Amino acid sequence: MAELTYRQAVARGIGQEMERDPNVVILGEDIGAAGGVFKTTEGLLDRFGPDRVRDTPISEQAIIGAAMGAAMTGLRPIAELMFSDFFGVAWDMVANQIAKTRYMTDGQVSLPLVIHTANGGGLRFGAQHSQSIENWAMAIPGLKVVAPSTVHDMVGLMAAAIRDPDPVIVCEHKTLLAEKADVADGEILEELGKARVAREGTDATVVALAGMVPRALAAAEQLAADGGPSIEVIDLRSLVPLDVAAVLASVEKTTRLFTVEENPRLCGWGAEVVSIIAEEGIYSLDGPVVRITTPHVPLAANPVLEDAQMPSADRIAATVRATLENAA
Amino acid sequence: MAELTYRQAVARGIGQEMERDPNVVILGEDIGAAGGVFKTTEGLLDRFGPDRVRDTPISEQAIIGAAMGAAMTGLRPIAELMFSDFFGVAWDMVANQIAKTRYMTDGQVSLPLVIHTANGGGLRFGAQHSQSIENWAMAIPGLKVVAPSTVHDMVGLMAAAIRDPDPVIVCEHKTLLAEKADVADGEILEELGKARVAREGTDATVVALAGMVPRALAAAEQLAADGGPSIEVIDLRSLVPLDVAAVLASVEKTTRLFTVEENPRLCGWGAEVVSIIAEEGIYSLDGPVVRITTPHVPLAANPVLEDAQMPSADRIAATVRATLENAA
Amino acid sequence: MTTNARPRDGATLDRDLGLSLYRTMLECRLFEQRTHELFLAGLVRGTTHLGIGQEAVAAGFAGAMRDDDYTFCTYRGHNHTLARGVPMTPILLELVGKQGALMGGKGGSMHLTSVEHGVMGSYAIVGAHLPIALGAAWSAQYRKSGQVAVCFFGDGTTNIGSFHEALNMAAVWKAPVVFVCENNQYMEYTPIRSVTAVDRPAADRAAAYGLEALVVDGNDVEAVHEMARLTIERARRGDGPSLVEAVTYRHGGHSRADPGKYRPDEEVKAWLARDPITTYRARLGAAGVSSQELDDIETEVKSAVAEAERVAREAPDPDPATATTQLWADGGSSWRN
Amino acid sequence: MTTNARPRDGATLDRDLGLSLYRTMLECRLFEQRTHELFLAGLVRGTTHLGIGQEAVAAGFAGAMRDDDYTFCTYRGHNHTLARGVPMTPILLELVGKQGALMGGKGGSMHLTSVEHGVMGSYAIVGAHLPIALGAAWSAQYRKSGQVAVCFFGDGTTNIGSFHEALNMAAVWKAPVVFVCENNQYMEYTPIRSVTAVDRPAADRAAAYGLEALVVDGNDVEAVHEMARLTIERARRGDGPSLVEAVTYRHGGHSRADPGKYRPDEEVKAWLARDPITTYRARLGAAGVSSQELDDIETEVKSAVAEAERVAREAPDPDPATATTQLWADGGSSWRN
Ligand SMILES: Cc1ncc(C[n+]2csc(CCOP(=O)(O)OP(=O)(O)O)c2C)c(N)n1
Ligand SMILES: Cc1ncc(C[n+]2csc(CCOP(=O)(O)OP(=O)(O)O)c2C)c(N)n1
Ligand SMILES: [Mg+2]
Ligand SMILES: [Mg+2]
Repeated sequence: MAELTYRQAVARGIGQEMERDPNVVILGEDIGAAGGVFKTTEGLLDRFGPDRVRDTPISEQAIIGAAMGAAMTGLRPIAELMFSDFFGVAWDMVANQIAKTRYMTDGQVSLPLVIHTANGGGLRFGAQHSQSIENWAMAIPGLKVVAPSTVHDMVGLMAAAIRDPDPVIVCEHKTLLAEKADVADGEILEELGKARVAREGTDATVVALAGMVPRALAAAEQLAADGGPSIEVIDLRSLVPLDVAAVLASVEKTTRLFTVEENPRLCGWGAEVVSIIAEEGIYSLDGPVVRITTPHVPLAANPVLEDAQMPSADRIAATVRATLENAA
Repeated sequence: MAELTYRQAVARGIGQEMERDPNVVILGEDIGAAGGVFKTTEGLLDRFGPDRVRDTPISEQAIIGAAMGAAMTGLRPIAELMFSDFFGVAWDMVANQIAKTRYMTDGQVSLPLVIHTANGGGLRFGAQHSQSIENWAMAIPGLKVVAPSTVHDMVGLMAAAIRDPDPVIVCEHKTLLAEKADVADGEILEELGKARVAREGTDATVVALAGMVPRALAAAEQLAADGGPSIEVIDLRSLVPLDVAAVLASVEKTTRLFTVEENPRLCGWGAEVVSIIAEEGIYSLDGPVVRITTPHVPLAANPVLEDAQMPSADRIAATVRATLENAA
Repeated sequence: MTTNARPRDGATLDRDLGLSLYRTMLECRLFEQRTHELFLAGLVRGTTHLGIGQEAVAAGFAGAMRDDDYTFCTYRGHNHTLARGVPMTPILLELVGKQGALMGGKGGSMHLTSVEHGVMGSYAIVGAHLPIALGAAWSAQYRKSGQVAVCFFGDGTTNIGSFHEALNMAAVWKAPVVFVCENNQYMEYTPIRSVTAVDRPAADRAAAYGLEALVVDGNDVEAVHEMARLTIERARRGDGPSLVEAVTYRHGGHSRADPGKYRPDEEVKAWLARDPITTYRARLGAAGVSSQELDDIETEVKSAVAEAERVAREAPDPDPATATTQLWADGGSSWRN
Repeated sequence: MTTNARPRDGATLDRDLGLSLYRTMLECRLFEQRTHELFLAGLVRGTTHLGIGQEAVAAGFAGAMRDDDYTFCTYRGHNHTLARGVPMTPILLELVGKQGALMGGKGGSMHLTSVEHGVMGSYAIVGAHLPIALGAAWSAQYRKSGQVAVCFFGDGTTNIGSFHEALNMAAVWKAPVVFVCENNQYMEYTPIRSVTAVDRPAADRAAAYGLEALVVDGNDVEAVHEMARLTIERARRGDGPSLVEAVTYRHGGHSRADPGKYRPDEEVKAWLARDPITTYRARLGAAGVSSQELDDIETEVKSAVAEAERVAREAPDPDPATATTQLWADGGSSWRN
């Protein structure tokens, strides 16, 4: 057991796999000597040397493209994209090249690579450094997407992503970087595509991801403390593969579904989850399905405005309570 | 009245607005002398000259970035993106710069610009030249998105997009380029954000867009001919703004909802429409809501495979019929 | 023209202009120093990227621009914004997150914009604004307005794709834009030479766009001003874009509380000795400007900073309801009917 | 080294190598000519981009590569794919859309790939494969495998951002990659000179990456071969990347049924007279190779093309169920559990 921060968990997961497999290499801006802008790669250069931990120019197309070329020729590269917003400058590499090449070549080319990136708002960085883009990636066939919410999962899902034979986007939530927890010694490995029931409950299912998981849990506790409804919180952990079974099972029990998304409203992962339930679980539902999201606007830098935008524990609790009361 | 193809309708809409407003300019690859790779800008160079119709290098970031810079300083530029897949190489300009700048500057900067692009599959061009990316754009706050399905709408919505004070992505569906119809002489102008009931019906609502509209209509006719259910087909025309009222009203009448999407399954516009109805119209629904989509894979180049992937009239009809029968 | 351009015929600059360049640099310096203190004190929120040490570039160029010319800069944009005459108070209100802020709190430190002053935005994604500046220049060219766009960016930015695309298209179109690379030797924490195939990240690329290699001492405000004058005139005449490499250094770290420890002490010391403000003060003194006059300027600037801080401390928080305004030109953010 | 490199010491090439280069060019030419006819006849579906006229580049480079070296090319990739030894039949099956196709019909004309032959893909989005090729080269460097990546692209590609990023990073990393610009003078329909700030779109950019300007007559297969040998050797030795501009011309249009009418007749005529195959045939003849031997090669290649066509015509359609295979390494495309 050792206490670890979420940011250290990133390096721990990567380091674990680099020890295990000499073909695992990592490249990105300021990741080596500086240990990463978010200090999520600290110590790796010292442990593994500059051949395996490569500082790059500010050239995201080249970084991610190089990861692809390396993956198709025997390495298992990890590319760091400093902020997930920067997918914008390299989206062709991700959405058009990496995601499609295995399919287009009918399986001739495998791309065991990871892109790990700092995702999400809450640090008052403004619209170009705060986006939650997990839904951009989810919309592209050929990409797997994980977004851990706990220190343990950060290690275990990073390891799983690196071992996965397909491209995986690992979203590290900025507001969680300083979170601490004790994690086990030795190898930690989780499985992609398994959701986690973060809290059991009977009256409504709240599905959340990454930075929204602690808020959903806080909302559930708040409601419990107020004698409100009993909330089951599901931490999706992985968007692709998606643990549909876990959500269906929970909704069957609770009969009500809420999703809590940080990404702006339209076409988020919540819409996908809701649509699946509206097709496959509609007869389990006892009332409207409600998505709690950031409104469809960019995130503001100002703390008051940003706090008004991102779903908060209070807003989650109030929405769930009002919706259930309305229906009752 | 004059017979026009959909591809000519693009140039007609652009030409109409260039006549009207000297600040409307257009730039892109091969759009001038060559009249565009899809011949959607044919004649514009001759009519408006090289100052207003500019051929560019293969530099999509510069093309779209230049449109933004021009829009913020008094012009109303139209950027042509040859294939919508190429948003990948310029996504930062679209999603991070153009979409967010008005908001970030608290309204100091206006961006009256249009990006018009050939979208969609069906021409056996393979995975990197066939995508339907309207959902990429819909997911980004600050972008308006239209996707006309008829020759008339192509003129009228293009004109509306050019006059709109905000950035609009106009998706021209490749399979519709050769479609012909008579359109009125004189100015044609439609309104953004209004869906169209393309066919009235009573048993189920089928919501479609662009290249899927003719297929949905064919499916409806096929079902009618077979004595099957009566289908109302809604042509969304615009994703942002979204005509939620039209869908709600139709579902209230028919009690059943289907969406027909060309984009791959996850996080498409269909998921958004379904989620809205699952929240606001759930008590109108009489059974599962079904999305008919391309499966979550890239489009293949092979005709047999591509035809198996994209929703066909047959698949739409069969899915609607089976779903309604199952529920009954 | 590859080193220190100097005022015409070796003459010294006009006295008023010299004092105004000095004042601009001081405004930048004192504003940013206080901003940094307020950041460490928790009053300035989010992030900051200071240009302390690089003031001569902002001042020299702004001093050579017409009021209706366009500035495009980066997240490291305080200097450029102030140098175009944007008042300190709304900027500081933006940084501390209070009502009355330059962009209503929506943009924050990295996106300072004041269209009224020709500051067409600060861009936080490396390289994005080069094509955008080209577009503004193209627009000026089309409208025959005689305006010029000046686009500032860092050395690290020369390795990203949009740099290449913008430079080529600007050159082909002879767009009235001046691209100014502030080579402060570092990306965030990584020295530019370790990731760049040429020694001079901007100047050694100029020929790839048919442009002349232009290098200027970015710590010499008069040299910068002269280079600005020449390149802006060239653009205004219709002779097309320029790419200028201004060699300079940031005194502090990249952003926020970064102490910049990844840089050798000797290097930092050498550059501190070449502080653009103290050296220019000495030069002005040698040219006959009295210490009193220079001290008076400093006093005035200090009180402007203090006044901005007073307002910023007293201003109320913004109305949370404004979080959803101004996405669209109708003022709202509705995406449905 | 800025013009026609020639075999060492002015000697002529090894006879067998010469014949093999000739055969490769003919394979490309005859395959593509028939492909074009089959496209016009509606048998080849979707799109095609022919490299007729540019065969010397593909043949010259492929002839200088080790079997385990990597090729990265564009949608105009038939030549490069054939030149590495990929058999005609599975390629043609891909183009006509039948069972047994090189990529099962999933890729189509623009994405020809045969990992077995080192053909690591044809890329249809301009510029994308330059960084990817750099990555393969980096991997070879890391694995100390001695492999080299050769990356082909067009003149138009030199103006897109990824070109710039890949060249710089490759140079900094001394990656074993040879970037080969096939300057065929045109983008799709637009002449490259009208949108490019320099005369030689690749060579005039080499210095921006600390590289030598290398130009070769792309219609002279021996010159290309020698340039290939030198640059590949350099890469293999660990001396880093090269950027080669091979000056050539496509005889036909950009794609599909484009007749290429936007080009002046005189220009087309002049280039047709410099056909890389007929001129090389003449050179081989002058060097003593008999017409009979050359005719025999042609006969063999023709019958290979005919055989591929026969198989292609007779092959069945693919199974529609394969449309959803091979998205993931498990063979399937499921995104849920
Ligand atoms: C596309 C992109 N990649 C990375 C970053 C993160 N980042 C912000 S500033 C910076 C360094 C920029 O260096 P330079 O261009 O020299 O400007 P300076 O900060 O020195 O003024 C980096 C890498 C970014 N904002 N955008
Ligand atoms: C990013 C991107 N922009 C535009 C296109 C459309 N396009 C395909 S080929 C081509 C011309 C490419 O010219 P060049 O690089 O000279 O290669 P060539 O076709 O002459 O071999 C263009 C513009 C594309 N495929 N990708
Ligand atoms: Mg710098
Ligand atoms: Mg070309």
